[in-house]
Amino acid sequence: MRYLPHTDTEIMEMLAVSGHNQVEDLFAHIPEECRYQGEMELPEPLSEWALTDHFQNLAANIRSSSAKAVLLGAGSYSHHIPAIVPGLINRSEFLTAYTPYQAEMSQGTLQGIFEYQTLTARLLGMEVANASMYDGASALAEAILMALRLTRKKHTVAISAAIHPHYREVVRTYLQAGPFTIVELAVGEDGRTDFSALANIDDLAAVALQSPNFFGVIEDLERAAQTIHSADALFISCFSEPFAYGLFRSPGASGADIVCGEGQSFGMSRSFGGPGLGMFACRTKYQRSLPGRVVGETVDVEGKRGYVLTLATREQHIRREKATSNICSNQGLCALTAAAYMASLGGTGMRRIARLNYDKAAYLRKGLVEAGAKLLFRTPTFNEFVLCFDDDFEPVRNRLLEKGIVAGMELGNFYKEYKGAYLFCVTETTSKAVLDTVIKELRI
Amino acid sequence: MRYLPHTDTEIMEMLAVSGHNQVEDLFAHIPEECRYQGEMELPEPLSEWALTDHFQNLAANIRSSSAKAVLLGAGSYSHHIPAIVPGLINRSEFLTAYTPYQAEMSQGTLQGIFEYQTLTARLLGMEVANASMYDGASALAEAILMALRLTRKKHTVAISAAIHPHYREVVRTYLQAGPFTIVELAVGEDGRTDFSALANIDDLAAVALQSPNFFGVIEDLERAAQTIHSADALFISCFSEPFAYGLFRSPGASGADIVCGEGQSFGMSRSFGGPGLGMFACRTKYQRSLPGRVVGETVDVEGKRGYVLTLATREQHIRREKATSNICSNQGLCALTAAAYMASLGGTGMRRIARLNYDKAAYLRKGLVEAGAKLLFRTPTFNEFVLCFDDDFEPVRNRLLEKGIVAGMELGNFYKEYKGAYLFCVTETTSKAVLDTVIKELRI
Amino acid sequence: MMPGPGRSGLILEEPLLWEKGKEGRTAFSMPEQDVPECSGEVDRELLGNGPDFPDLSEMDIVRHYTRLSTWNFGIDTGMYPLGSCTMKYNPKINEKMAATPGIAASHPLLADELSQGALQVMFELQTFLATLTGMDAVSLQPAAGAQGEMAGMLVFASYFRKKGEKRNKILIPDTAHGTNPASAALCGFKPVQVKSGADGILDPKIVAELMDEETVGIMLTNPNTLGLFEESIREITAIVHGKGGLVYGDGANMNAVMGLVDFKRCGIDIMHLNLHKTFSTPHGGGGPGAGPVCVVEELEPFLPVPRIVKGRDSYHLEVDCPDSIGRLHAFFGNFGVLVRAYSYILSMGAENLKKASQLAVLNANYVRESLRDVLHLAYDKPCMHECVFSDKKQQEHKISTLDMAKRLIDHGYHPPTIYFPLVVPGAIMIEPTETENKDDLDQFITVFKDVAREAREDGERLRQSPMHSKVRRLDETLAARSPCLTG
Amino acid sequence: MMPGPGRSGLILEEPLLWEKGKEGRTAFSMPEQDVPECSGEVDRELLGNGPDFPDLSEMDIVRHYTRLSTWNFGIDTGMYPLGSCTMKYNPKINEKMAATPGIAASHPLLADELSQGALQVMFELQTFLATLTGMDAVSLQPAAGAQGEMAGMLVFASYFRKKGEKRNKILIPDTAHGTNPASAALCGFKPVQVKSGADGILDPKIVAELMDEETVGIMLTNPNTLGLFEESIREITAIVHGKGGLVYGDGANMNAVMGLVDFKRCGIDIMHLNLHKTFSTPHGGGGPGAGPVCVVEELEPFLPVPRIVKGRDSYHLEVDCPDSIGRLHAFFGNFGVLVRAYSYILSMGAENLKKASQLAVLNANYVRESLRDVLHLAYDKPCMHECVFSDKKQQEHKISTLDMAKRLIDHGYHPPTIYFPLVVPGAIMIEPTETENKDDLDQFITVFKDVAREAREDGERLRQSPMHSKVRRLDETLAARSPCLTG
Ligand SMILES: Cc1ncc(COP(=O)(O)O)c(C=O)c1O
Ligand SMILES: Cc1ncc(COP(=O)(O)O)c(C=O)c1O
Repeated sequence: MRYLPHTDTEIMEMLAVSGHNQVEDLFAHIPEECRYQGEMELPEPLSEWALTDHFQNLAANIRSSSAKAVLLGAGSYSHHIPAIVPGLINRSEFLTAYTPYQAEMSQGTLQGIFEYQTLTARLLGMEVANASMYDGASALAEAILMALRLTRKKHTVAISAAIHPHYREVVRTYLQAGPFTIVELAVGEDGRTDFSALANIDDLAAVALQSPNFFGVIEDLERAAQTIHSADALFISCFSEPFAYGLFRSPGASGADIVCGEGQSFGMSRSFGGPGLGMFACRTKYQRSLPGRVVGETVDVEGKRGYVLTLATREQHIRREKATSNICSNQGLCALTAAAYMASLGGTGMRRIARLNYDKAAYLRKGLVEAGAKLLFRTPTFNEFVLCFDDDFEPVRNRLLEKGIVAGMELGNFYKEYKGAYLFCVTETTSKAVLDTVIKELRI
Repeated sequence: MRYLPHTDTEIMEMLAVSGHNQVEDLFAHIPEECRYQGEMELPEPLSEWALTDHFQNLAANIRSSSAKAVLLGAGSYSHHIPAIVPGLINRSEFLTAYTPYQAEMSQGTLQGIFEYQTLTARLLGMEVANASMYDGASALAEAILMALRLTRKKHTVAISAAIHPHYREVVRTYLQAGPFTIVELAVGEDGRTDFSALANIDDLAAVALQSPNFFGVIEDLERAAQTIHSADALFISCFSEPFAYGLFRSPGASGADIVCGEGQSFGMSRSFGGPGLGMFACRTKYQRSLPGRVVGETVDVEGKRGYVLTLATREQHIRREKATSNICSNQGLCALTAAAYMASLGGTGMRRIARLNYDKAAYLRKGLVEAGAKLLFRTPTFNEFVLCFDDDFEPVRNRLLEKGIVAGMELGNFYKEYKGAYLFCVTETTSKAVLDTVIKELRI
Repeated sequence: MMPGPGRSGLILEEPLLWEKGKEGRTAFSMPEQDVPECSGEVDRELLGNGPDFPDLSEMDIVRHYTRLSTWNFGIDTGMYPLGSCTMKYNPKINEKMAATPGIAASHPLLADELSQGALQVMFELQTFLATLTGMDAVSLQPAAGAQGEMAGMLVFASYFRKKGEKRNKILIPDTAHGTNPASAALCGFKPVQVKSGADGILDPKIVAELMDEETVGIMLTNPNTLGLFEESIREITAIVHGKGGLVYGDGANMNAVMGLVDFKRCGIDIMHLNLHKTFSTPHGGGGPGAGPVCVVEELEPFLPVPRIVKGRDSYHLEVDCPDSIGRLHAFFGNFGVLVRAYSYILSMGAENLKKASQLAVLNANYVRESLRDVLHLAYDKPCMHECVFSDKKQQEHKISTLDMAKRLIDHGYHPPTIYFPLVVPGAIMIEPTETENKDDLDQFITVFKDVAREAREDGERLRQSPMHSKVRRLDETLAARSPCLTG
Repeated sequence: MMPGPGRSGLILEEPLLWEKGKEGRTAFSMPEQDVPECSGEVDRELLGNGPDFPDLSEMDIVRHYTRLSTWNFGIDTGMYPLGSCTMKYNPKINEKMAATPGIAASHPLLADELSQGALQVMFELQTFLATLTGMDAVSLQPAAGAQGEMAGMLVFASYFRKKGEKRNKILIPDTAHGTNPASAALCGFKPVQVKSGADGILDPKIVAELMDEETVGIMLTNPNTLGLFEESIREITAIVHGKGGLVYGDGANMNAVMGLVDFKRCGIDIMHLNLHKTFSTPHGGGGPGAGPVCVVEELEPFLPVPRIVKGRDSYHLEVDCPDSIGRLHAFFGNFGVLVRAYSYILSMGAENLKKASQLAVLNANYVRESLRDVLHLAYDKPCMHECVFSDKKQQEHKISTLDMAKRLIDHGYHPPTIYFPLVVPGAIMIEPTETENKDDLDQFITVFKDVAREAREDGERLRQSPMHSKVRRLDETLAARSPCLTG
């Protein structure tokens, strides 16, 4: 086997050094009752070529990915990825390294992550960011846990029902073992979070919103910040589509205390939902409560600038059960990817692509409304929007599917009250021709 | 444009340094009558994404490449390429370097090419090899020119008609301007070169054979060496399928003086015929007459082993019109690829794959013969073989084409005398299932 | 000449991204604006200025990351014997498979019938992992080992909640990885430390003393972080089960025992695997990884949703699992990592996986035997996939584990894991993995012996090391005292 | 601290392939033996032992080439201002396009109707190159510039043969690249050297003196290898044409004049382009390249076969061209390189290509002006894409061009082309190309000034350089005197 270098002679030579006769002897101390019985039943090994054939068949069996266009986001977005980004980040020095424990031979990863933290903080309008969490959902859960740590004796958090339903589920999973109460804030008629329930909560630690929210709607973060801060709670703002901040004001600039979300849009393919990237940022004053790894700048013995993993005392390998989080391996390479992606865009490119996303979504939205669809919410959106239809939309959707276009997703599974409404997403990757096809099909 | 970094401000600053006001001024000295008239008529620039779509369409318009199997070699072979080979050789330090003129910052390329030369020499049974020629055809032409230089006053070369027809054409192109005579040796009934015409040639400088030859037939190189050497000529042995030497005796071991051919089989995709690799090797005594670049071992000022381009006095940049060849850029990266490929195979792998190629070709050959086809030649072959059919084979071939199988190539365009005969090729990449389909189709 | 492959050579300096760039440059290929512009219509109140990112050209970006990469060291560069991390070769074909266009482009939220290929990968991988561990059911959702542990702890909690039992302590050996107590604490349990025995493994007697009806059970690592097999595992699990408890197995060290140990037979109830260790997916300088959990039948109802179910001739997702701990990830976990592990298992097959474990153990024992003269062996007994030394012998020369580790860098090796596990002061934990060949191990051994010689003869050189790397020893205290986390 | 980006860092030593390995290892994934073995039946007389290659594991191969790569320097590493070589950024998207499975897998010998996409690429690229140069017809077959030159010389020979004229001399300027005289000689012509004028360009008077009816014409480079535009090109070509001769243009320096100069209007009859220079295909440490030839209508019949012809709605290959010089390549030349150039032209479009030339010339003039105080300018006039200095000023300090070049390595730059063209003793030929930005040029200028300062103040340091690279200055004389070409 090409991954196993030992020749039989070498095996014998090596066994001799530890005084063994056969490889099995090395396992002699494993109690008989613990041993694996017989041989494992796994498929026969495939050569590189048979494996490639197998994957071609698997891929052919993922019909959605051979589609011309998938007009659906809902936390997983299709954006153009410049050829240079995966090419550079997959250089083996990045790809096959471990977590940069030995800073002197990991300066590439470390500077790269320091840059990621900086660009992330700039994007989100915050002061510091960590080196990544698993995904947007767990980042939100960790943000809430962090807020609960910061506010000590308070045990209630309010989360907007307009946050991605899966993120809310993950929050529930993470918080289920603790003495916490989760209150859900309803969605208003405008598709924004309704804060009226806040007044009735006593020990409110934090309020979490998403903007753009699950419906693509831009929350009024500045007003939210006032409301939340005057309720003496921390304001957590999350997101699933960071491209929005190329056009809309960042959560940090709007007054959020902790900002977190999903960074898949920045250079990662959808890949059936992972790996993506949990982005996480906060104010400097909270930095010692951050979960996860962080990279900091320092100097070497000669005074030369360099980077190290730092603030380790927050972490599980030092503080063990008192750590700010149990996270160890994170999404390092995805963070590096996101940094390279953000740098490839630049400020100018980021603004342009964000606008193009807006324009394309607006084009479809207007076209469908003219063709008879109704907007569920009239509030500004980014990328995504929700439509209702007088007639059943499924036949139209099926006809489009036959043309290789996945047009939106019905919301009934997520929100009973919006049954029959469809969530659409358009990014810069969808051509006008596809959008026109969708509009035309609705008119038929 | 993302490849052009200059901002307008920078352009103005830079112009100021040379005292110009606008970029156009830098071209003021170009006579008006030499100037390009108007703007160039080229397509509008495509984004990465539009370009990718365009290439998808182009590829879809190459029907042969979506075929399940192309049972044709004729100088361009389908072999498995391990994922590691292109991955490593396309590392930008190799890919984006120039010819290694500055040895101290090119040791990667230089050691890699030194290794290529060594493995090539070992494969071909020769003592030295150069750093590559353009392809098998021009390598053969250069080999003949080299032989003519070595034998000085002789002006006739004999080349076997069983050499790849295109190679022979290239030889004619290269030799057309010189005072040379090319005699073609006929193909015998056994598919091997017939040497009987040699006796009548006066100033015979060299004889060139190919083995396996265009028909896949293994020439009897040892006997050829005797015949040629006793005619006092140099023996040039060429090839288009080097995998043969994993099974058959190498040309060097059989007595050839110069060995050359095409190395595309070693890790290069067919890519519509190029880039491939001209491999070129000879005896040490001829090394100062080699065409092309060579890398040699030396030491640095501290005595450390290192590699440099050497024997430059043979080359055009020193000897100009007296050079052993005009070649300058060669197929460096392809040579590196071939070395990585040969090393990935190892001696053991090379033997196994060669045998598998033999076995698979033999399976199809036998199957088709049993189904009624006739062997044109009964001599041992490697990989390729020629069949004749009682009935017209075209209908069968067309039916197979519809099933995505390209079954052989009719020889009439190349050899009038073999009209209606078909050249087939089978390598390790063709599955038994495909071979069985072909056999079955002939039986229908 | 140094006996290791480490040398000095030319590398290039590179500033921070925002120290480069000029406004107006770009490295992004702008798609066509084929629809009318209307972003101008947006409510000004909501608009921002866009982020303050530097504008760079494509060449700028390419050089930036190319240069940064040369300051790094990966498995492809050289030996990386980081104990507990299983830094084995990461096959390139797996990267290629994960990049298969149809796989990479798949959206996670479409109807099951549009995603059969992706569901098949996950279903089959679950089956493979069940076979490999001996366990009954698998969830692939945890994004890393620590999240797998969390899943396990939540399963513990749900199990006892369902049984109506109030237990809040959990036994965790002193050799455990830091994530274990952290995960337990996150799920509301109070870790109780179990001292490992004099021979480095757990003593069932001590477990028996600590295990009671307020304790949910035990969370142990087997083979443990000293590289030793918990030989009394069956007694221990019996004790825990006897008190109504459950046993969590940290399977990060599975690379030692594939096809050799059956974890269910050992009495493990739930365990996680680190696919980025045992199953050769690259670690990416910190992740992404994947930490699937494998359970016995009784615990299957508690696994995270969605579950992948195989019907007659198709796969579908099941979310209606009332006992489930819920969802751990927005979608299905790090699917791309799962694909690589699946590809690896298919490439290896049962026999080669078993052989991989055998050779991993052979390599570790070979290193252990070869270095025992120059380094103090923490526990003098045959090891599994890794061996743990300490700097005890070097202390008299005032040389620490850190000094030796840094010196190895100059020789061209990534240092072993150091100062872990905590029970061995000055620990040096070497896990060579099976993909290192004997010649390379021999060279590593020679180098380590030379470092030990230097420790005796030329200590200052070690304290000054590394000298070849782009930066010398970095001031970690400064970094932590006045954190500078963004530029 | 050195002003350039060059530093010392950790790199790893690596032996020759056959100094590693053990028989029985493999890095190749063996396909299934799904047919009976019968290779045993082969005539023993013909069999060999197979080559003496080392057997290595996949990890061995990966580390080998990874390490070797770190001893190399590419454009992606840093500035590579090698004059006459146009080392500009090689866009990654072009690599991706060339690797499109359907493109990479295409067999060159199938019926035209099975290969339309490939023929379309070639046909369109021919059209683009004709547009770019102003010429009428193009053959893409030459595998590099030198083979393009050869094609041109054979066209010359065929042209005069057809006209029944016996001419055997050819005028070649003293500034010509070595391939020019070599190609001419290969095709049976005797090169006659034309001295360039005091201002670095050709004097029509001298051409007029040398041109006669025994001379086939002239072979010149424009812009020439001094980076100067041959301003009298129209007079020169008129003189040559007046004597019945032809004009060959070496278009290796086309990067200076895209969309700015029309070569047909200049009077060029045939020219080659180096796609691996002007059209950004990577040079691969020596190739592959592509050297298409472009001709005026009158010479089209002589172009190599096959020709690609566009029919009403399909492309086909034409081999029946009685006047053709024949075939130069087994198939169509370096098709994969053509694809990259095609992809580059499509990405750029007319306006950006012209702008690229303008910026390339701007960059060269900027460097020229910025360094003229410290380096002797060979010819003091505005340059095109490159500027040529010499070591005249440094000679008094006994510092040579070679010393300065080697010192640049330590600073992290690939040296310029040195000692070429031959007419400038100690030439230093700098071609920055348009993809270098001003900041990077400024740093390079600062560094070169610093090297010039060192030449005055600290010459020994320069003679000892490079010091950062893995090997120091290599003994080229030894290599040539006792050649060791295989190991
Ligand atoms: C024994 C052990 N348990 C758990 C973990 C945690 O795994 P992860 O880093 O994937 O969260 C690790 C890895 O660091 C480990 O070595
Ligand atoms: C001016 C000039 N002409 C011709 C050539 C030869 O081109 P190639 O190396 O592609 O054969 C070169 C490149 O070295 C050159 O610079």
